[in-house]
Amino acid sequence: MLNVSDLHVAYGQSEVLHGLSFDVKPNEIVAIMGRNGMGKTTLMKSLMGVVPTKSGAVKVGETNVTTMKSYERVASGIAYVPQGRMVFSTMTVKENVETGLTVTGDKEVPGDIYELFPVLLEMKSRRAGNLSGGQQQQLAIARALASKPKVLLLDEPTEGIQPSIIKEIGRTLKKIRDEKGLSIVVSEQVLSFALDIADRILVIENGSIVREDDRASVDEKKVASYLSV
Amino acid sequence: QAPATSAINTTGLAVTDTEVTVGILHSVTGTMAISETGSVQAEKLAIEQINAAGGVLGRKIKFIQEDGASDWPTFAEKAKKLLVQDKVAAIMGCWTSASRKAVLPVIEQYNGMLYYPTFYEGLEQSKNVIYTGQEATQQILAGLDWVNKTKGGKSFYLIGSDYIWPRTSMKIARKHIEAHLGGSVAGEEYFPLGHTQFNSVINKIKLKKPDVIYCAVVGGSNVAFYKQLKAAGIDLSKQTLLTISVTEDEIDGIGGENITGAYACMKYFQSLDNPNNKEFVTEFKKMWGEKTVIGDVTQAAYLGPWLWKMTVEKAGSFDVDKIAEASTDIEFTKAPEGYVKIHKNHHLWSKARVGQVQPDGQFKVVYETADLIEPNPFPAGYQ
Amino acid sequence: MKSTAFLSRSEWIGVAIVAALILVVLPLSVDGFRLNLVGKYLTYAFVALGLVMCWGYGGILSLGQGIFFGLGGYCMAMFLKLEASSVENTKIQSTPGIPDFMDWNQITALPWFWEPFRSLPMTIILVIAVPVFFAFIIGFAMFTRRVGGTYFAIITQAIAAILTILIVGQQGYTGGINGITDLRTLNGWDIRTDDAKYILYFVNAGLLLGCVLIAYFVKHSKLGRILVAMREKEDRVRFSGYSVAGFKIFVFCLAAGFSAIGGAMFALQVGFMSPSFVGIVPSIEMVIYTAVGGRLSILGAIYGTLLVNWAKTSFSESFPELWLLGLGGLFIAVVLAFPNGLAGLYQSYVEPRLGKLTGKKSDETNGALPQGSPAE
Amino acid sequence: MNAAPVNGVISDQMAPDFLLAVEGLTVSFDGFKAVNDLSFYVDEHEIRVIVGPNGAGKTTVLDLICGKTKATSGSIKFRNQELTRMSESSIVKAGVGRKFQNPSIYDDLTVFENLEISYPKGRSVFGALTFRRDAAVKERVQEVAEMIFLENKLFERAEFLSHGQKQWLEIGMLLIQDPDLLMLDEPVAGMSVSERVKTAELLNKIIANRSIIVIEHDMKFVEDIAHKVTVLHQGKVLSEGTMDRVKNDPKVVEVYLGH
Amino acid sequence: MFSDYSLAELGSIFVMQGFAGLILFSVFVLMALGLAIIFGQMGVINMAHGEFMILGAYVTYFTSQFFLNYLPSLFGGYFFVAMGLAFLASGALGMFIEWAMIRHLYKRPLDTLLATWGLSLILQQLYRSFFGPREVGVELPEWMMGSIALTDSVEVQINGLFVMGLTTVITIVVALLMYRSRWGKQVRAVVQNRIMAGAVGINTEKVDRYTFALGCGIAGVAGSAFTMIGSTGPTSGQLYIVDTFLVVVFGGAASLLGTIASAFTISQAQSTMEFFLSGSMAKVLTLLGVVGILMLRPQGLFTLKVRR
Ligand SMILES: Nc1ncnc2c1ncn2[C@@H]1O[C@H](COP(=O)(O)OP(=O)(O)OP(=O)(O)O)[C@@H](O)[C@H]1O
Ligand SMILES: Nc1ncnc2c1ncn2[C@@H]1O[C@H](COP(=O)(O)OP(=O)(O)OP(=O)(O)O)[C@@H](O)[C@H]1O
Ligand SMILES: NC(N)=O
Ligand SMILES: [Mg+2]
Ligand SMILES: [Mg+2]
Repeated sequence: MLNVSDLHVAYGQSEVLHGLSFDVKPNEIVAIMGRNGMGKTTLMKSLMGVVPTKSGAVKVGETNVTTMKSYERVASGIAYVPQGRMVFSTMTVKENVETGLTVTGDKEVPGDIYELFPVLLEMKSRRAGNLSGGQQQQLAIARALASKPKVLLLDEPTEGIQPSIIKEIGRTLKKIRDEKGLSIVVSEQVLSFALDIADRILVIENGSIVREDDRASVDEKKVASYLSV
Repeated sequence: QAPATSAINTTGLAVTDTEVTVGILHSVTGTMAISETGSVQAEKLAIEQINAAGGVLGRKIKFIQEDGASDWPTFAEKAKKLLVQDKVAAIMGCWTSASRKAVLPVIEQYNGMLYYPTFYEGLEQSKNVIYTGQEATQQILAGLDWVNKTKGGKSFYLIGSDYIWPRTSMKIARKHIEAHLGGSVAGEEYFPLGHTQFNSVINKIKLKKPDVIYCAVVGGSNVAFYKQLKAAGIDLSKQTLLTISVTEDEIDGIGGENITGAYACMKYFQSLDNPNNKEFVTEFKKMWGEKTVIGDVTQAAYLGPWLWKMTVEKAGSFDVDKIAEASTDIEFTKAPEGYVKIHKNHHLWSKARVGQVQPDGQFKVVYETADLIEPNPFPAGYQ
Repeated sequence: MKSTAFLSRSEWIGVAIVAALILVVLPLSVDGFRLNLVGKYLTYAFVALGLVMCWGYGGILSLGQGIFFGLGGYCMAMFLKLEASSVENTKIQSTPGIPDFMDWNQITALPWFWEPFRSLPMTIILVIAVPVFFAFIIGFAMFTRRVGGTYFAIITQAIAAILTILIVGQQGYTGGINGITDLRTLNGWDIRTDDAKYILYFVNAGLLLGCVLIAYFVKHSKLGRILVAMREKEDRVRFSGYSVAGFKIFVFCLAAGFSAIGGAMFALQVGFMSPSFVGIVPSIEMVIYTAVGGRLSILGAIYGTLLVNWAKTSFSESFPELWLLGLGGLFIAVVLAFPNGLAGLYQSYVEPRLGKLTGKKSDETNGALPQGSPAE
Repeated sequence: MNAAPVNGVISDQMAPDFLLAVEGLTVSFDGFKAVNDLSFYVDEHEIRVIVGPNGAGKTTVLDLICGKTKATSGSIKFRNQELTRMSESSIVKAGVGRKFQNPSIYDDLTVFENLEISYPKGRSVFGALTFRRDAAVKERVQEVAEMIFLENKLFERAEFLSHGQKQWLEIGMLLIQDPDLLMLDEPVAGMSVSERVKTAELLNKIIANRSIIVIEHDMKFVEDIAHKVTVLHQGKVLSEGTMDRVKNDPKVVEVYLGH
Repeated sequence: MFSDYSLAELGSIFVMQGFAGLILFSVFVLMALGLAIIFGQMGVINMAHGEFMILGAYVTYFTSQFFLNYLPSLFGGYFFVAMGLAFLASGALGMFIEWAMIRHLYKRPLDTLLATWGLSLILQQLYRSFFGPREVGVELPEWMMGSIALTDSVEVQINGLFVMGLTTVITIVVALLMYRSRWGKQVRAVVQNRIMAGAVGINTEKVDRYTFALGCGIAGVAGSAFTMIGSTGPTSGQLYIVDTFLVVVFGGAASLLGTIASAFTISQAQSTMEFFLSGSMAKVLTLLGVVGILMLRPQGLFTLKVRR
């Protein structure tokens, strides 16, 4: 569903990603693991078109999105939950979720989204900026799901979330993967969560993929050693 | 066979054997450009005509134009530039009193010659300035007398922009109304330059029902004032309004239909019926287009270059001191306003006239003083 | 690496170059008239300098610096006007001995607030004290209430408008829209002569350099770093135990003080003061001088002021009817293409080459700070 | 620094040895009580961890203590000083330091300058003008930089630090003020595993001279540092005690940890 | 000051001043609405707002000339055509300016102030070069210039009513657009976080461009309406800019309701005071009042409280 080949990304002069290639199949959750500053966020942003691609190609299904603007990529089926939430803070919770409807043209937010995050329904007319950190994280996920994506990108979605909801999110992600046939890319530093949800784990280090494991065959110790140096 | 340059220019002015340079200093940008454009046009016309007629002492007039940008300090700076750098023999310039006040010390310090065209408040007299417009008494008294006599005006509502000219003019008007006409002032108000909301004062006028609204609102505010007056149902053919600040130029912006019936007290109207003016209007339109209009100040500005030329030729010299000296009693018989003469106090003898605005934006002259009025910038009893 | 020493080497060089330019090169190369113009422009540079401190470093954009320039200028002008209005000079008035415009407005006695301006020492104190006090009031009211960013900018604009209307409206006391004109002598010394103009030019340039040094001192003190910090993360500064309002008030007052000196020197050199320096238009123009010079560059303020004014004068002399196009275009170009102004140009084009030449990296680079955008 | 109530003449019921006593604290935002009649006490030299579901009111409690948000009612006594009526900067001067949820440092300044700015001298306008970077300052900056593992980065612009290093820098900026109470809101969010371990070490080291309140969701980290854990739920204390006790409290499992 | 008037007079003073205040209120709202979008919503400090208004006024002038010369029989209705054209002209210019200038400055809001100041100088000069330095007189259809007498001393002005009606319509349209339409939501999202808005699927460039154009277009309509009461010259726009910003800021920049409330407060204060004090003093006191209240409520009358 998502096909990345030889992706190079640079901030100005300094190249941060040095030719990543990987595929994500429909119905698959891939976790990108790596320590701080190894390029996880950069990868997510370049997939989303927020930072420009230097070379390489990104395809969603058959569509080549490499040169598209962010909003066109959303229309092609990518959705993004950024690190640091970035909710629209002076808009209400409901309006925030509704911004996700831009590309689908729907009038109403699908009800199952509020089912996944009941707290959002409870607070639907509160300003998003007034929510607690964790509530904002949930809102950001809901907003992404509202655009009915084929590929969902989540950048460290567990940051600042209470343990029970982390588990809940894990279950939810698997559920929407199965129900909607989504491809999910999630970046993580926490191994336990990655192991819990991912079908496959990629380890990124200094802008290159250095390891790839199927969940079945994952060598926990080896992966952990990449994460703690 | 022009006289030798060394003989007629002993102070190092920009005079050559074939040319003499003068300065034109008006705002062509900023809020005052609206009013001053006409002056620039008139001065350029006069210079062209003088050159066509052989120039001044056999020398063609060349002009350097500077923009005062509606900013008084800029006027001072540019005046200084014209005098110190360009050594111009005279400056035709300024419109507002504020710009003149800023320029005056410069002109006096560097001993220049300024021809100032605007009706103004008086209280000033300088060897270095010729005032080709009216001082306050020349504009105000005759108009008030007329409105008092023919319209029976007893109570007056005074409205002006908030600066020295309107305030001084109103002061004189009030003195005259109270002391000489036995009338009364029903209200007196001033508004910041550029003010556009006159509904409140219009309401007050409606309550006070004065015989005459007496106006010295300048610039763009006029447009707002007259439109709002009309919209408020004040019909100027029934309510007498006398203004000292609306000329054909302002009517262009107000729209003749919005101010029809109002009276203005000026010394010149475009519609003046005399041969001098006919020719002037024709020439002016030939140069600047059929649609341009000519107001009081524009005509006064036109006088500047001519008066200067005649003075120079009388003095036989471009030297400022000599010109200042020779100015007294210079006559200009071809003046569009009829006839003018320079008084020894450097103001002009001229008539006062009252015109009534017609729907086409022109004035119909309804009154003019029989004689030229002697200028008196320091009128006793009106201070 | 930066030291807390008062001025770094390259800064000394920069100051020396400016000093050489305004104290030697310009006086030698331009005629008296142009030099007087330069002197006038340099009075605006005081304002621009203040804006570097208050806007560039402190992140406080004031669109009302004309208030302080004007107050300083008016204080000076009031003194000069009183001196010019001796009984002898004004004997034709109905009340001799008071300024002419008061007489025209039927005022018969000098208003009380003019009295202090009979004394030169008092005037010199008031030239600084009145604007700084005014700035303190505004600053105190605004900053303790945490008004900032665009709001502050618009409010200062409104205050500038208020002051202009007041000055224009109270013309019996202030000279109204004409301003206070025809200033002649300072303690008997004729300020209109060419010699006096030369002397005033150098006094003005000297004061400006003095203010530059003060600005550097502040910039290199801990206060300078707090200002930068405040612009970045006001809350963090507050939670580091600083009274943010206090620092803002200080830098706002500093800028006001600089502006006031400029205003006073303006009145002395140009010979009059008018409300057209108090209002919104001049205030915004002065912000533009700062932007053109580079809002974070102390010396840039001077270059920016000179450049814009030079452009204005020469455009308007060559194209009196079209010069606004050039000027407007210049502003847009600076903002779009050179957001760090002349200083930015210097840093990205000149300095690297100089660096190559001398093989040393100068430390003026902290002028290349990315834009703080202090708006809300 | 400030007078602790050592003379034994204590009139109210508050025990004198608490560093911080929060009592009956309530704040309401347009009727919504984010913190609701909350009371808890922190001892000297204690690391207290506050956990609780998202939106429980943890961050708000810290906001209240440091003066960023004003309480609707209740009291916060720090060494018997009432904080609810003090300004932010005087709360800092009284000895309370606060780290924000997102690292809040000065990107444009170097690490050295970041620390120097936080050095608790020259805090008045005049003081800041005359402040000199003397040996004592440099020494102290060096000392703190070592504590926060940044001694090699002193002259780097803070902007170029990694996320974890930024977090440490902010902690360092608080440490240099030598506060008696340090409050950290999710200090290890976004840190790598090894950085988390180092942070725990750091906290355990600096506790000698002060007390610390930490908000955190990472149970592993909490276990490493907590002396005592307070669980907040809907603005109230749900449970309090040692990590072991709290972890096994069914109420906590229900609303927070999950099954 | 009251003693000058009889009780009956005072009664009609208040009615008439109230009505004058309402006209002023409509004028303020009309001026401020465009800016409330451009500045309040988008954060662009558009110092050329007045020049966009004047463009609308010039368009009205040319339309009136056209009708006078070619369609005199339809002159009575030309004003509606003119307003539409004014909207289009100012909107189109706005769109161009957004593309050429503003879009490069979203990250530097204060710089928009400087750039648009430059723009305002350029526009003024262009107007002067093309339309002449003098003010142009916009002729109005006769039906708009009269007034309706309610009692002997109380009359209401037709163009006042017209402005009030126009203001009401435009306000409702804008409010619906901003708060009820999908569009409004997108605008607010883009303004809050341009990057993230793109990442949820909003075409931010288009939203920016059309929003700016909408604000400018409304300015154009305001300019068109102002030909009824004010002057049209190259620099007339400058007169409005401070008042307009103050109205928006006083109301609380992001709130449309605030803009309306603030326009109401300021206009009523000013028109009432103008009756008893001089025009200058009324203005000074109004401005001082606004500044004073802004000190007490730094974010304006209506604010969205969001934690930092
Ligand atoms: N805007 C930027 N400009 C220049 N360099 C950047 C920028 N953003 C990130 N970098 C650099 O790119 C590298 C990768 O950063 P990235 O944010 O992608 O890491 P990450 O793996 O997401 O880390 P974390 O776990 O902290 O989120 C880092 O070295 C960082 O310093
Ligand atoms: N200014 C405010 N207006 C309205 N509600 C607010 C405001 N500030 C906080 N809240 C609400 O108060 C509650 C507590 O928020 P707080 O940020 O303290 O939670 P938290 O415990 O820190 O959560 P997290 O672990 O997710 O950071 C939340 O429900 C939040 O929506
Ligand atoms: N002299 C004038 N009208 O200002
Ligand atoms: Mg990341
Ligand atoms: Mg929190």
